[in-house]
Amino acid sequence: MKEDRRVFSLIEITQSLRSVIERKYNSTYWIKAEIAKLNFYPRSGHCYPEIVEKVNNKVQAQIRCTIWGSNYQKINEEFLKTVGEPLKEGTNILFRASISFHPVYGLSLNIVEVEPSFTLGEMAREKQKTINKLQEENLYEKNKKNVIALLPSRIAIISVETSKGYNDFLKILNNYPRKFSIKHNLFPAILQGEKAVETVTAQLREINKQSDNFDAIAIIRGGGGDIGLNCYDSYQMAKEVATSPLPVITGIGHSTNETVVEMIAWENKITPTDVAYFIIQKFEDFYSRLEKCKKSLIFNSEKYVNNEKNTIKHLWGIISAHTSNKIQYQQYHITNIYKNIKNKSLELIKHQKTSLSNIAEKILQSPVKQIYGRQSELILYNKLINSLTKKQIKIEKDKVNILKNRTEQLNPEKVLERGYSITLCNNKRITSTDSVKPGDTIKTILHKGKMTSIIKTK
Amino acid sequence: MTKSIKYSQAIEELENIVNDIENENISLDDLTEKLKRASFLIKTCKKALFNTEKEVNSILNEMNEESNEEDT
Amino acid sequence: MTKSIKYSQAIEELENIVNDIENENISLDDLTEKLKRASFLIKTCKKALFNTEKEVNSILNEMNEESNEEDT
Amino acid sequence: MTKSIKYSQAIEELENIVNDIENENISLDDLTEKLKRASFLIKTCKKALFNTEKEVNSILNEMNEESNEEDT
Amino acid sequence: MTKSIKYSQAIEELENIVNDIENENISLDDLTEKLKRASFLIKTCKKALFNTEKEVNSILNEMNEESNEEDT
Amino acid sequence: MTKSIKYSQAIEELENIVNDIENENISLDDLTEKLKRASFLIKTCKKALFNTEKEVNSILNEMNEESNEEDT
Amino acid sequence: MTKSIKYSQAIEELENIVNDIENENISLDDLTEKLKRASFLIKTCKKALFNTEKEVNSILNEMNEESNEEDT
Repeated sequence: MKEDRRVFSLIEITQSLRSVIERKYNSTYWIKAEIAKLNFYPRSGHCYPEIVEKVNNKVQAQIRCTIWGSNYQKINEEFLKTVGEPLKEGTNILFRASISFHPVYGLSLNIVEVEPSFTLGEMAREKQKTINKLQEENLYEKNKKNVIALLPSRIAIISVETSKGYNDFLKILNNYPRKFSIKHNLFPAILQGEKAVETVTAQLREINKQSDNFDAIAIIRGGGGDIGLNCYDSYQMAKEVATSPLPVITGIGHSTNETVVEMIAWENKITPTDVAYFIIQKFEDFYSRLEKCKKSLIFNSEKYVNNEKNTIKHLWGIISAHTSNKIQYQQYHITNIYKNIKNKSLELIKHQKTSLSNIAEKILQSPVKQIYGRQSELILYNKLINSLTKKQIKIEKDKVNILKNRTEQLNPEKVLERGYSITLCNNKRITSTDSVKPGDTIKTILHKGKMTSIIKTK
Repeated sequence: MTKSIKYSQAIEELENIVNDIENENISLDDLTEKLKRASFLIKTCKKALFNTEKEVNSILNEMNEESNEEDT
Repeated sequence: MTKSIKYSQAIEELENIVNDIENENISLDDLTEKLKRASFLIKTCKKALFNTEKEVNSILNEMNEESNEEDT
Repeated sequence: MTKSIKYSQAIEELENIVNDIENENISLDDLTEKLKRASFLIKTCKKALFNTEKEVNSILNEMNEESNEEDT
Repeated sequence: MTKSIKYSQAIEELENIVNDIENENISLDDLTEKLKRASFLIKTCKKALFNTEKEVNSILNEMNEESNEEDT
Repeated sequence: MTKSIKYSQAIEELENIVNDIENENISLDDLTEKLKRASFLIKTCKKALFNTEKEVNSILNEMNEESNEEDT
Repeated sequence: MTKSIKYSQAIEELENIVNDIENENISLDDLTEKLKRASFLIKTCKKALFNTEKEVNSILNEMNEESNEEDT
C-alpha cells in the first residue's frame, strides 16, 4: 500500500457524486426514449422502467427510471386515455424527469410527467409505415381481390373461446331461425397486446395451409374495449392477412380509428355480431334468390299458360271475326256490283236516249234552216235581176239619147235657124273667100229659102 | 220546166244569167228572153223549195208526233 | 223599116253614121240623106227600147208580185 | 228495217247525216231523201232503245228479286 | 254454273263488266248479253257465298260450343 | 292430330292464317279450307295447353309442398 | 370443381330458366321440361343451404351427373 495514496470511503465517493450531480442537474428535463422494460410492482404501486435508445436496433443508451406509485397511476390513466394503450414495453415516450443519484441504487431518472400525444404520433407514424410498405409490395388490396364463396359455409375463426365477441358470434349463428348449414372451426389466439401479433399470425398461417377446407376467415374479438389494438397495425400481421388465399372478415369491435388489418381485410364488419349476420346474409341472399325464382316460376308458369290461352283466344277471335266480316263484305260487294250494274246500265240507256234525241233535234232544225237560206238566196237573185235589168235599159236609153243629140247637132238646119247661112259655089260649100273671085255666081242657102248672087268685089 | 231540171242546175243557170247581165254580155234584143228564163227559173226553184219544205215539214211533224207519243 | 232590123244592128249603124258625119266631108245632099237615116234609126231604137222596157217591166212586176205574194 | 242494222251503225249513219246537213253538203234535191233516211234511222234506234230498256229492266228485276229472296 | 268458275274469277269478270258499262265500252247492241252474263255471275257468286257462309257458321258454332264447355 | 305438330308450329301457322286473312290474301274460295285448318289448329293448341297446364300445376304443387316442409 | 361453383352454376341455370319463362322465351312445348329442371335445381340448392355437408355432396354429384347426361 502506498503512503501518498488518498483513499476514500465508498460513502464519501457516492456522497460526493450525489452532491455533484444534484448540484449540476438541479432541474427537470424533457427526454424521449423507448421503454425497454416496464418493471411495475403492483403491490407497492411503484414502477421502475428500463428505458433505452436504439439505433439500428442496437442499444446505445440505457438508464433505469422510477415512477413513484402516486404518479404512476395518474400518468398511466392519462396515457391510456389518449393513446388507447397503457405504458408498456416497446412504447416510445416523451417524459419529464429529474436526475438523481442514490448511493445504494445508483443513477436513475425520476419520471414526473409523460406526454401521451408524442406516443400517439409515434404510433401513427408506425401505422403509416405499415400501410406504405403494404402498398409498395402490392399487398394492400390483395385480400379484397379474393372471391367469397356463394355460400361461405365453412368459416375459420380466429378468436378466444372465452371472449364475449366469439360467444356473441356463436349465439347469432345458433339462434338464427333458419338452420343454414354454416360450419366453423376455432383457431384460438391472443387478440390484443404484445402477444397478439405473434399468435394471430401463427393461426393465420395454419389456416392458410388448409385453405381448401374453408371458405372464409373471421377474426373476432370483443368485450376488450379499445385497448391494445395497435397490434393490428403491425406489418407482420397485416401481411399475413393480405396474403391469405381466403377472404378475411374482421370483427374486432372498437370505436376508434380503423386498424391496418381492418383496412386491408376482405370485409370489416367491426362487431362479431355483424360478421355473423354478414355470413347469414349470404345464405339469406341465396335463399331469397331461390324463393324469388320459385315465386317467379309459379307466377309466370301460370301466366305463361294463361297468356297462351289468351293468345289462342285472340287469334281465333281475329280469324272468326275476319271470316264473318269477309263474308259480309262480299255480300255487300255483290250488292254494290248489282247496284252499279243497274245504275250504269240505266245510265247508258238514258245517255243513248239523250244523244239520240240530240241528233233528232239537229235533224229537225237543219232542213228548215237550209230552206230559209235557199229562199233568201232566191229573193236576192230576184232583186239582182230586177235592178240589173232596169240598169241595162237605162244605159241603152242614155246611149240612144246621146246618139240623137249628136245627130241633131250635125243637122245644118239648126245653124241656119239662128241666122247663119251656107254659101255654095259651083254647088260646093265655101268656107273662105279664097275659093271665089269676083264675078262668080254663088248660091246662098238661108233658113227659109235660097238665093243666087254674083260677087262684085272681094 | 220539166222535172229534169234540178234545183242545183237551176241555181247555177240563174247565177250565169245574173253574171251575164251584170257584165253587159246580153244585148237588149236577148234581154227579154233571158229575163223570161230567169223568171222561169226563179219560179221553178221557188216551187221546188216550196215542195221540199212541205215534204220536210211533213216528215218532221211525223217525227215530232212519234217522239211526243213515246215521251208521254 | 221592117221588123227585121235588130236594135243592136240599128245602134251600130247609127254610130257609124254619126262618126261618118263628124269625121268626113259629106255633100249636103248626102248629109241630108244620112241625117234622115239617122233620124229613122233613132226612132226605131227608141221604139225597141220602149217595147223592151214595157215587156221587162211586166216580167219584173210579175216576178215581184209573186215573191210578194209568197212573202206576205 | 231488218235486224241486220245495228244500233251503233244506225247512230253512226245518223251522225253523218247530221254533219252533212249542218255543213250543207247536201243539195236540196237530196234533202228529202236524207231526211227520210234519218227519220227511219231514228225510229229504228228508238225501237231498239225501247226494247233494250225493257229487256234490261226485266233482267235487273229478276236479279233484284233473287237477291231479295236470299236476303230475307 | 259448273264448279270450274271460281268466286274470285266471277267477281273479277263482274267488275270488268261494270267498268265496261261505266266507260261505255259496250254498245247498246251488246248490253243485254252482258247483263245476262252479269246476272248469271251474280247468281253464281251468291250461291257460293251462301254455301261458304253456312259452312263457316257451322265451324264457328262448333268452336264456340267447345270454348263454352271449357270456360264453365 | 299426331304428336308431330308442335304447339309452336301450330301457333305460327295460325298467325300466318291471321295475317293472310287480315291482308285479304285469301279468296272466298279458300276461306272454308283455311277456317277448317284454323279450327283444327286451335283445338290442337287447346289440348296441348290443357295438358301443359295440368303438368305445370302438378310440378308447382310439389314445389310448394316441399318448401312448406322446410320453412316450418 | 368446388361445391360453391356448382351452386352458382345451379342458381344461374335456374335464373336463366326463370328469365326464359318470365320473358316467354321458350315455347310451350318446352315449358314442362324446363319447369321440371327448375324444380330439381331449387331442391338441390335448398339442400345446399340447409343440410349437412355430406348430404350436399351427394346431391351435387347427382346433379352433376344429370346435367352431364342432359348435355350429351
